[in-house]
Amino acid sequence: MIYLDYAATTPLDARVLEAMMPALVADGLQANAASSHAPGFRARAAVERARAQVAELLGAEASEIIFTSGATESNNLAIKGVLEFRGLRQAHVVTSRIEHKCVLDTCRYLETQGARVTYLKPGADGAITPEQVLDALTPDTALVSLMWVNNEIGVRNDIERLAPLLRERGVLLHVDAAQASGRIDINLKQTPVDLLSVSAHKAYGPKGIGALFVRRKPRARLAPQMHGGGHEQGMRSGTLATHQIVGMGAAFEILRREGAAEAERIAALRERFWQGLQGLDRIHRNGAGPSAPHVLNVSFEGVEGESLRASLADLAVSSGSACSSATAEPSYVLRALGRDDELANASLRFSFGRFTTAGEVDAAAERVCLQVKRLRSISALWN
Amino acid sequence: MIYLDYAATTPLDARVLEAMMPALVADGLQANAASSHAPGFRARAAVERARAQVAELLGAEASEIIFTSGATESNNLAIKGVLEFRGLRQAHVVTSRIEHKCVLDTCRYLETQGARVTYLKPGADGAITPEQVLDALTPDTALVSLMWVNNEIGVRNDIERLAPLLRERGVLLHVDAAQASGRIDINLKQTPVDLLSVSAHKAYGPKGIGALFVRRKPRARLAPQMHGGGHEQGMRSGTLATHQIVGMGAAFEILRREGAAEAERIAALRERFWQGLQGLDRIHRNGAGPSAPHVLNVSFEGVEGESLRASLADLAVSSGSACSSATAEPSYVLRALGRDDELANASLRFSFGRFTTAGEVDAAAERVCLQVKRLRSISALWN
Amino acid sequence: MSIEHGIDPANPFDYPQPIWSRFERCVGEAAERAGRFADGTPGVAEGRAGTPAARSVLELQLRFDGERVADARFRAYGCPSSIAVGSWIADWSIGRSASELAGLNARQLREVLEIPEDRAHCALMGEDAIKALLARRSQSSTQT
Amino acid sequence: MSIEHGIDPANPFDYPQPIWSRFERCVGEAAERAGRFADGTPGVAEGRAGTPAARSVLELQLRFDGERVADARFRAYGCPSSIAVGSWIADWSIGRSASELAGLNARQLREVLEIPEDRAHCALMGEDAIKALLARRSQSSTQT
Ligand SMILES: Cc1ncc(COP(=O)(O)O)c(C=O)c1O
Ligand SMILES: Cc1ncc(COP(=O)(O)O)c(C=O)c1O
Ligand code: FES
Ligand code: FES
Repeated sequence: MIYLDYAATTPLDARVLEAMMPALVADGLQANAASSHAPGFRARAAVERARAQVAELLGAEASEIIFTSGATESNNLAIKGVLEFRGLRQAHVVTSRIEHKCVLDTCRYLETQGARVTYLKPGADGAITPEQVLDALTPDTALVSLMWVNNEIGVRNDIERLAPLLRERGVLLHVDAAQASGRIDINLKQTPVDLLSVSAHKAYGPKGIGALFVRRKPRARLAPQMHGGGHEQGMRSGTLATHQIVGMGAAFEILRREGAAEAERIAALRERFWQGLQGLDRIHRNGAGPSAPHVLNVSFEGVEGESLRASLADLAVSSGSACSSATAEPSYVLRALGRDDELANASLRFSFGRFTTAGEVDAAAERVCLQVKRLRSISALWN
Repeated sequence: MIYLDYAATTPLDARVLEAMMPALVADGLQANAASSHAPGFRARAAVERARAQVAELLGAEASEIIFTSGATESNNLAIKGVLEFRGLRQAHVVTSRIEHKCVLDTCRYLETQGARVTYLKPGADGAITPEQVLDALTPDTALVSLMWVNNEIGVRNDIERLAPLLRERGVLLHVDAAQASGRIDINLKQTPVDLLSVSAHKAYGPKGIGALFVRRKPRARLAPQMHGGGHEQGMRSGTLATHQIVGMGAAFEILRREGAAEAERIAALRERFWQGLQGLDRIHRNGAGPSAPHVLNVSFEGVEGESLRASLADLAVSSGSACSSATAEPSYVLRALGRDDELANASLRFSFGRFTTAGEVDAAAERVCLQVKRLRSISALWN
Repeated sequence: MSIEHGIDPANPFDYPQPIWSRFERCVGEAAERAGRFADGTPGVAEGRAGTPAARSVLELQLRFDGERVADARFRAYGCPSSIAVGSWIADWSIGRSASELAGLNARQLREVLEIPEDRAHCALMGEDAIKALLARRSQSSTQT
Repeated sequence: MSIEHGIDPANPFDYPQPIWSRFERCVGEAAERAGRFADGTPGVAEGRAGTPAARSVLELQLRFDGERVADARFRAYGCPSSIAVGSWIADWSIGRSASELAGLNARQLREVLEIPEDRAHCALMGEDAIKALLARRSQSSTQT
């Protein structure tokens, strides 16, 4: 089994697990981080250290990091939180058609509550331009929510250019950076994003933990979505999951040190894989825009999607996003890029990561070529 | 350091950690459980196995278990979800003054949105009677939310008697069982609760994972609060945290096998501790009602709360709930029981668990006696 | 990768075993009877069928030697079940007469390959392809 | 239980060190000068002060030998800072004259014990207790 699904989730780095262990064993950091006694204080200190580590990778302050259960929650909190704080009725949101389901579904929910949402269509290259966003603004626009890196095609939006333009116009910007953190350079000191979502399990940390960056200056204001004891500056209640948070901190710390070199290595592997597919004709690389290093999305003419996936059962790859592939519908992202249902369905997302080797890449490319050729040779629609 | 704060959180059982490890190491269950490939299917199978384990302890069906990030989220989802589904305006909720902060804050939030909430006052014994609840019902009552076991005083409400009375009247019942699961017998086949919240970290499982039981027959209907890819039957989106879920399953499985015997042992330790405090006069046991085995809450006359806690820095005990103790305010639970601020502040919650030994209990009781006596001997208000 | 967790690594998508083993053979080394006969091969009859939206297509060629099928070819564009149907019919047809072929129906295909309800149209494609083939063959024999 | 994680196990609540070490001594084995003199002990002057809501109370007894303090006792009901204030004043007063005692103020107490802003009223209680003691003493000396 060759794992080429790093965009769906990354394995936990063994060093991260090692960092988590003190919070998982007896006499360690197992107390409740909100408890007022020595073991509680120790757990709290470990949480705060991790908060600083997460902040550091993003160029943020520790006090700007709110821990959540993942990017899904961060996105929900950011978008609903801002709109609730501002008042829902008539408020306008700008986003894109190729956001992650958790952004789209949140926006659709808000529409049922009276908000107006503009879903921008990406160009053929898969990117949304800052100009498109500016054109969509209205006096009622409360929020722009745009992903930094798309999870299906890896294309990156030019957030660096967009953010100051929105700041000038006084419009809040939320960025879903679940696929971006650690893979591209993010410096929130320079890029005036107001809210930014990240997730540990896309970055060799544990699943079930994420964070929302909430800028302090100028302060991004939002209403909490999880009510309770007032943890996380009142923005997100619930007992802090120390081991998860410590793991996220360790994962982000590793990326701070190694992310840039790793990104280069992974981009090279991806291109090597793409070269390896060149023995096939009539294949299409989806999303030609500038991209994060780890994703390659390819459409294969002349083969049917389900059989393609079944014939590659020894490769862990994804068709569309993991969330929607259970429903067997062709990817809405590829369709937004103009692929027809047929070709969208005959597409695979290969994504590469820390533990991918050149040998795996070569073997996988060879295997894909072979299986596509075989399926074409028995296809009634290929000549 | 003697740890007597099992109601704040329990250490992870080493057997639970062992069960989690396959989901934390390479070539294990690290794939995304929503991914359509072999490693994804394996992760999914592990999740489903854990779901069955959680269901089993509660006498529920696996399909009735929705995984969340903890009881805070479960409570938020249950209460807001039901009210959103039913329509917020004019809806009436019955709860109590001594619910956990996450229930109270959720209810207060709903009040700002137009709902009406009745907060029942417990009797001096700390319990809410079924009769009190029935008396509070109005034709608009959409939901009763009541905890099974109180986290500060351990008193249990008679949910077994209340549930059928509400069922007869067609009123939905949500029960916060964060402190109850595994400590008292819960059988949802017999007790017609509609929604029930549990948390792993109160039951020797990992922090940051919990579940909401949502009854299928008759179906409890609620609106999701976390929008996204449609995980968890559309009730709770977000990538499933396999290791967390597997850990929760293992923890609940252990409790199913060992919970009853353990509860007996712990109740005996608690009484032993209480006996050990009898060398002190003018102390008061808070919450005389039937209780779960693990909590003992004691008020000490003649000593000031902060100094009491400081003088016992070598015991990990709690004053009030962990969530509120940072804010140094006297416990709202004890005040609802009729304790004045002074005495409420001079109270400690001792909570016992799986790894508590008789030796620890004796040493702790001796220590408490000594320190209370010393503080009294230097107290300007003690004669 | 253990069966312990309920996943058969040899059939991770959990297709019915008869479908999966046919499919595996077709996309493995031994894609027997897949493809087309060389143009102009004598005695070849052809039939084609598809699903309504033409999202899947099954193509069948049978080479008759007198009244009986001597060899067969199939091509399929569709899910693994549709490929299994084509492969199974090609094998099954060998040595059979036109009237025997005419007896094949979708129910039978579903039984033999354990095709589930939601894939019923794959089996129907098999029946339709045989029917189309026989219709064209009888048409051409009447013509000559 | 390592300092690595920023928590000093010897002072987990992170009180200012002078407060904590006084408090620890008071609730440890050696509660020096805590308590009261036996009733009727000659030369004893007493002062008491509390916070407005009477949530904390500091009680001071000084036994004068002529013009100077020979021994002292304190009792406190309040937070560790208030106990530290009582203990510190009791120790400090030994050998001092009434006019020296009168010079003690809250600012000085806060400095010596590193009492933070939000605990300022503990220091004030110390100053008030001394003042009350001196007032009662001068009252009783004028009376005799
Ligand atoms: C772009 C993007 N946003 C959000 C998410 C959701 O993150 P999480 O799995 O942490 O909830 C994902 C991954 O699933 C993603 O790729
Ligand atoms: C009664 C009760 N309800 C809810 C909670 C919240 O649970 P969690 O920490 O899993 O969010 C707790 C504990 O913190 C609790 O004791
Ligand atoms: S070709 Fe449609 S399900 Fe088989
Ligand atoms: S007695 Fe109030 S803070 Fe010290």
